[in-house]
Amino acid sequence: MRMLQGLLTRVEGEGEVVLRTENGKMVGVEVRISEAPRFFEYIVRGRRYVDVPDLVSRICGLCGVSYVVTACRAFENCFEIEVPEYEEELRMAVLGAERVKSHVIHVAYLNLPDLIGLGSIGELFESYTHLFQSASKIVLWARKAMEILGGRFHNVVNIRIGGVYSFPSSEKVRALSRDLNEILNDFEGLARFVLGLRSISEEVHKLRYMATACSGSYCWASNKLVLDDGTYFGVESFENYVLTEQVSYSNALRYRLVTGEPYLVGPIARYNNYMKYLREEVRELLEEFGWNRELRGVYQSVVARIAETYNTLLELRDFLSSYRERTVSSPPKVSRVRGPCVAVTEAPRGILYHRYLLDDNLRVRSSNIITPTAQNLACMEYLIEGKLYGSALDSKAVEVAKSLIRCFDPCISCSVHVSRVEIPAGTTRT
Amino acid sequence: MRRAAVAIVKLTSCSGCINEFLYTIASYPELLRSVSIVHATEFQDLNTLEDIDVALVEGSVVTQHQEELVKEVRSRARTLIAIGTCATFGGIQAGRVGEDLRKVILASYPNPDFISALPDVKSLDRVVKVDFNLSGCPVNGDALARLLVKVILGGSEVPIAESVCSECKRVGVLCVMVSRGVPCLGPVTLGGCGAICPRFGRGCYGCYGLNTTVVDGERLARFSEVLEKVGMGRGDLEAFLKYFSFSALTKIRVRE
Amino acid sequence: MGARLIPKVGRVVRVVEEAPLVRTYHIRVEDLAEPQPGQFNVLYVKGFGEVVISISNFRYEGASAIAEHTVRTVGAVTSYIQTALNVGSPIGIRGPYGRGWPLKEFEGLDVLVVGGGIGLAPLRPILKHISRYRDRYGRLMLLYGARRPVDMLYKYEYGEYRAIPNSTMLFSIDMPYIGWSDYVGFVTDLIDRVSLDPEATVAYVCGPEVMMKVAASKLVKRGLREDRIFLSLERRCRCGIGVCGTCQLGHLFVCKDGPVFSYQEVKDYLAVGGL
Amino acid sequence: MAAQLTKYFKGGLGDLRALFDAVKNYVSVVVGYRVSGDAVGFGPVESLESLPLGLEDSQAPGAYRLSRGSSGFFRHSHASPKYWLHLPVQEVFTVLEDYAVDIARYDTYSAALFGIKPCDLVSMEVLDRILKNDDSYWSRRSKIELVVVEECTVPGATCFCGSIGTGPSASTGFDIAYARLSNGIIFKYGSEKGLRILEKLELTEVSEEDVAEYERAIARAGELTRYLPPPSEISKSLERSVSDTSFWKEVSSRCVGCTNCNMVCPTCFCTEFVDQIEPSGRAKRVRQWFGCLSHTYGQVAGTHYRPELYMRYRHFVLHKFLFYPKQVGLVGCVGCGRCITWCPVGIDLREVVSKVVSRYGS
Ligand SMILES: Cc1cc2nc3c(=O)[nH]c(=O)nc-3n(C[C@H](O)[C@H](O)[C@H](O)COP(=O)(O)OP(=O)(O)OC[C@H]3O[C@@H](n4cnc5c(N)ncnc54)[C@H](O)[C@@H]3O)c2cc1C
Ligand code: SF4
Ligand code: SF4
Ligand code: SF4
Repeated sequence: MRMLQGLLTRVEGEGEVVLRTENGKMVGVEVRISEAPRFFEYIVRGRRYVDVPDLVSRICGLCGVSYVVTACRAFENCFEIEVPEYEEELRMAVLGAERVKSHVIHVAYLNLPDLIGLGSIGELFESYTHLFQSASKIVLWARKAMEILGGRFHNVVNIRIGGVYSFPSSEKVRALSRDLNEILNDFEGLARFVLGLRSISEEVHKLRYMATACSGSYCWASNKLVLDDGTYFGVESFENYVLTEQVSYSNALRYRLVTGEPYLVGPIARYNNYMKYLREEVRELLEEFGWNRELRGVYQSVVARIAETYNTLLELRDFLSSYRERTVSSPPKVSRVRGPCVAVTEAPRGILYHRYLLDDNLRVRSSNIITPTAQNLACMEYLIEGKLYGSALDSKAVEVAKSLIRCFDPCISCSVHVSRVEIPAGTTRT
Repeated sequence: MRRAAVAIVKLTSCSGCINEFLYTIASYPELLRSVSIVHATEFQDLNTLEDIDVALVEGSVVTQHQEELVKEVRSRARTLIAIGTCATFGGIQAGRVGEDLRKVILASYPNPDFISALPDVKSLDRVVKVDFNLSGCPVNGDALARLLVKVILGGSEVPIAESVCSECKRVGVLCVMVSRGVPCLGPVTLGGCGAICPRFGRGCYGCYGLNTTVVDGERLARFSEVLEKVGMGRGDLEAFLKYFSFSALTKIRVRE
Repeated sequence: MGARLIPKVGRVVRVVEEAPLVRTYHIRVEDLAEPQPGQFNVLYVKGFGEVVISISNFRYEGASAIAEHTVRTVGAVTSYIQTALNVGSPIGIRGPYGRGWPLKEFEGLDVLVVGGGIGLAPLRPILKHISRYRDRYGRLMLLYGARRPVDMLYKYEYGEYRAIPNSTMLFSIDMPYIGWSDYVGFVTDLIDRVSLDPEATVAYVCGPEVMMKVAASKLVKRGLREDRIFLSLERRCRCGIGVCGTCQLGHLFVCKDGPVFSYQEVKDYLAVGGL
Repeated sequence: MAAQLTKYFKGGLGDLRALFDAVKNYVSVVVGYRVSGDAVGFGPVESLESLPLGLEDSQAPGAYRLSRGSSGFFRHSHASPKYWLHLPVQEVFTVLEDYAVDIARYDTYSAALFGIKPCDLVSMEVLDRILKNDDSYWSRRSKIELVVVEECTVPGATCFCGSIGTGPSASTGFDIAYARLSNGIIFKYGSEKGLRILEKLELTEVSEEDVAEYERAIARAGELTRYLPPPSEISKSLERSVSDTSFWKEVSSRCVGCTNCNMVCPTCFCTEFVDQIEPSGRAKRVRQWFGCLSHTYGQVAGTHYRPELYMRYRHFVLHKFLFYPKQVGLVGCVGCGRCITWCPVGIDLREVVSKVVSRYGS
């Protein structure tokens, strides 16, 4: 048996894809997450529940807000805390700004080079300066938004269990709102460029998928989940619907449906569920490029990201333009909790699940955090195997595998909350 | 002018600080004309580790392999900058140091045999010589940009060490601890964030690390009594210090 | 009211390698007032910051001034100066600032100059001054020490100094060196090797603070008046004009009340560690 | 000076409003303790409502609380006139790509201070004398055309102006002062300008009883704030204490060098410079408040002149009571008590000074 390996680049965190061969033909694939484990489940043990959101935020450098929000919602669920409407809106705006940042970074800096045949961000800057600058402007705006609404670009500090710590000044929010109009122009330019690309593959992938469930809106946070076949269930039974598996070659746990099938979470799962709830402007834009339809394969997730980003920017526009500074509610007083504290939120890469068990002093006894990338790992292997099984193996095959993986925008640091780094010293050509 | 070769190296961390580097580039795209990124697996395919002018290293060292990697990077880099609290102090993953490793692994993984981990979590300066330590969880992107530009031009920054309180007062924020009795680690924490948490009406939890230019074990112990009075127990303080100031704690012990 | 913290832009016209990590920069700048010996300028390098550097020589060339600054590389700004500043480079400059060496007041007296290392830089104008107005002063004694022979500044000028009539020049290095035939040891030891007329001598001292303290107390022991011993002190100095506050030594601002102080003024402060 | 104040006026809250409006007409911006949200800062005040008239502060070492209620009496918050006169962060200049120097512009509008406390008034005099050469300070300072002081009849628990002689009443350097008494407000003038403004208001004559009550209230407040021996005694004792290392170590043992005392002190003026450069070559020089309790204070390349915290703490205290008098002829501490209140660990300057005096006094 021979193995051909490729270090995963242009993904967040460190991993490799390994193609196994027999007699020169591909027979299996391993997506190895070599990122060293960080053991967050252990780290939050013994901590006061109020401190948990700031700690788990550190799991992921791309979507920390999703962690903060999910942890808060988990405790709000089990303490039955009502979050005041305006505070919830503010939190969702921070989450939205993070989504814009994450999606645009992925689309422009990481995925676009694949679609137009470039190797890196530097090349992108050289050959598509204008596009690069538009994307950068959007990211910088999202950063500003996160800073004003949440405190900073990463590990935001303004979200707490039960609401927010403070409302930013109207003056600052107004400035943000003003800039957004220009940003929307930049975004449209980027969106049109991407949606118009012929290189987005029409390859069909038959996959199961899961998303949070809402009625009447594009869903980001809910206590219900839905499978592609219409199965609904509450977040408290999430762990009954998935199987956890651990493989020897990877530091990340991975998940399948109880049937053993891999399932997909993330932009495509959401998009196919909720595209009818996208704003009119978004649907019109998609229509123009023939994309206002169900997406058939993971290569098309870039379309979903564009759609979600646009939708989010428009929602942010409404939120910001009607924003008013208010006084914050006082932190909730809680005493006892019955049962586990659970919640799911749609992180940019898909559903993020948190479960905490508290002791009598309201300190964490145990926890389980299931990240979107971990849920997608089985899908990645399934798709690569489906595409390359039996084919002759060369470095091009590795490229094919890697670009498939990249479509998931995998977030490796978070999928392990750790890792083993496999960078051969010296040159790493992959 | 020759372009400066910049390497972005990730160890055990969340990539948040590397994203701050991306922000630096987004803010100053012209930087891409004066640097060439020779290594950055997060956003490019072709990566080498030769003749590095500036290495930005994120994350702490938790494996043998990482230790070798950083040494390799050090030997090839003219300037090595540790970015973020993981690289400068050990980071949140240090929260498990000193605990039974098997227990730690079992908290996250059903099958502990598949997971290998070392008992220690090291900040970079425990492994190699570091030219600049820029702490922060995440590192302050503006500060990173400022330093990076200076280093690329062949210079460095005039160092200033002060606490979060200095920044708090300069922005005119009401002290949350004195005026509301909210526990705040600002007085013993290195400035650099711009007093983000107090600005949002909450206490600092020390994510830029202990200001060891001033605080020793004795003073820390006295300070923990102040925190205790406003409701932060010693155990919680120690936990936060472990998450964000681990390597400093090996030098400074909170007195019993 | 002018904007006092704004530098004028000058240009480096000559760079002299003095010693390892020490260079003298000749800076041409329009419209700079003539300094007193012992005064300093504040040099600014774009984006990296300012440093306080003594004026080690000064002359006018037509309408523009040429100020010489001998800079030792130690920290952030001086390193950048070392790396990036060459002939032709622009540089910000403001000054002259501070209280220089009192020379006029002591005409007629013997002059003892004691320098250690980079400390010769602010003393150099005294040597130039005396050589120019030789008849106004009595004996000239220069005691200069450095770590190694190669660290000595202005070696190319020693001939010139020696040529000053009625002068003595003694040199020392810290550790023995092949080819070194002068004194080995502290520069302050040289004080014991010169004959002094305590009633008629003024001393100008600059070097590391410990060295200055030792020199001053030795001179006092030899009978010099405390108000005739002058030291050029150093503290963290940022603005140069007494507004940033970081250079305070007791109630004195090193930048505007000094850097030159009589020993009498500062001896109590210097005696307390960390004041 | 006091002899000059021959005339008092009396009025009520309505008259205070009229005074505010008169002052507002006089200048382009009125500056004072400004309520914003649940905090009090120092800055432009739009109307009487933005002044903390209905607030009461309670202060103790390391503790500060604000409460609402018209009966309350507000002394001050962490923010002194320093926030307006000596900006916490100020741009000095920008250097463009071609090395052209672009000087930061200072705004130039005429201003009045309204309602500032006597201690803060004196602190301005201290700053004036120390920052003689500071353009940026004077760009604002010289634009202050009118000063209205609120005297303290109900001092706070950390105030000790009576010990220094900087309060509770104002004696010089103001145009108008007022004091709130149980049955109204007493106004006095400190300059011709002030008198002219007061005369235009429809104030009543004061009775002898009013004056007596006013004087009693001030005297009582003066008593309440007299904790310490006279400043000259303090300086002498400090002078003798300087080399007592163990004493200074002991009194600073709880200090964590956070610099809050420096920042809130109305007379602490030290600044640091920060330089920035963009890849384009454009550079900026910024100046910001800097505390002598921070490690960097006294640090130079290769060595440190105040390496230990006790040395820097000692400098803070010596500077206020020993060095300031030599530098500017005034005690540098105005007895506002801010450094006591806002010290997160609650170190009490009065206690430290008392200890020095009891150990080293004559
Ligand atoms: C009156 C006076 C005259 C001087 N003359 C000379 C001279 O002729 N030649 C020479 O090489 N050096 C001289 N120095 C020392 C020189 O100012 C410092 O070496 C220089 O400021 C170090 O700057 P840096 O940026 O390299 O160091 P960093 O440590 O990076 O310093 C940061 C900043 O702190 C201040 N600083 C640091 N060290 C000193 C110091 N020793 N003294 C004052 N400020 C300091 C400066 O503002 C400097 O920009 C003089 C100092 C004083 C006070
Ligand atoms: S809020 Fe915290 S950081 Fe700010 S002054 Fe108070 S103690 Fe210091
Ligand atoms: S205030 Fe403290 S916890 Fe908050 S961002 Fe700053 S250093 Fe981190
Ligand atoms: S030293 Fe303290 S009491 Fe004195 S003026 Fe400053 S802050 Fe006020």
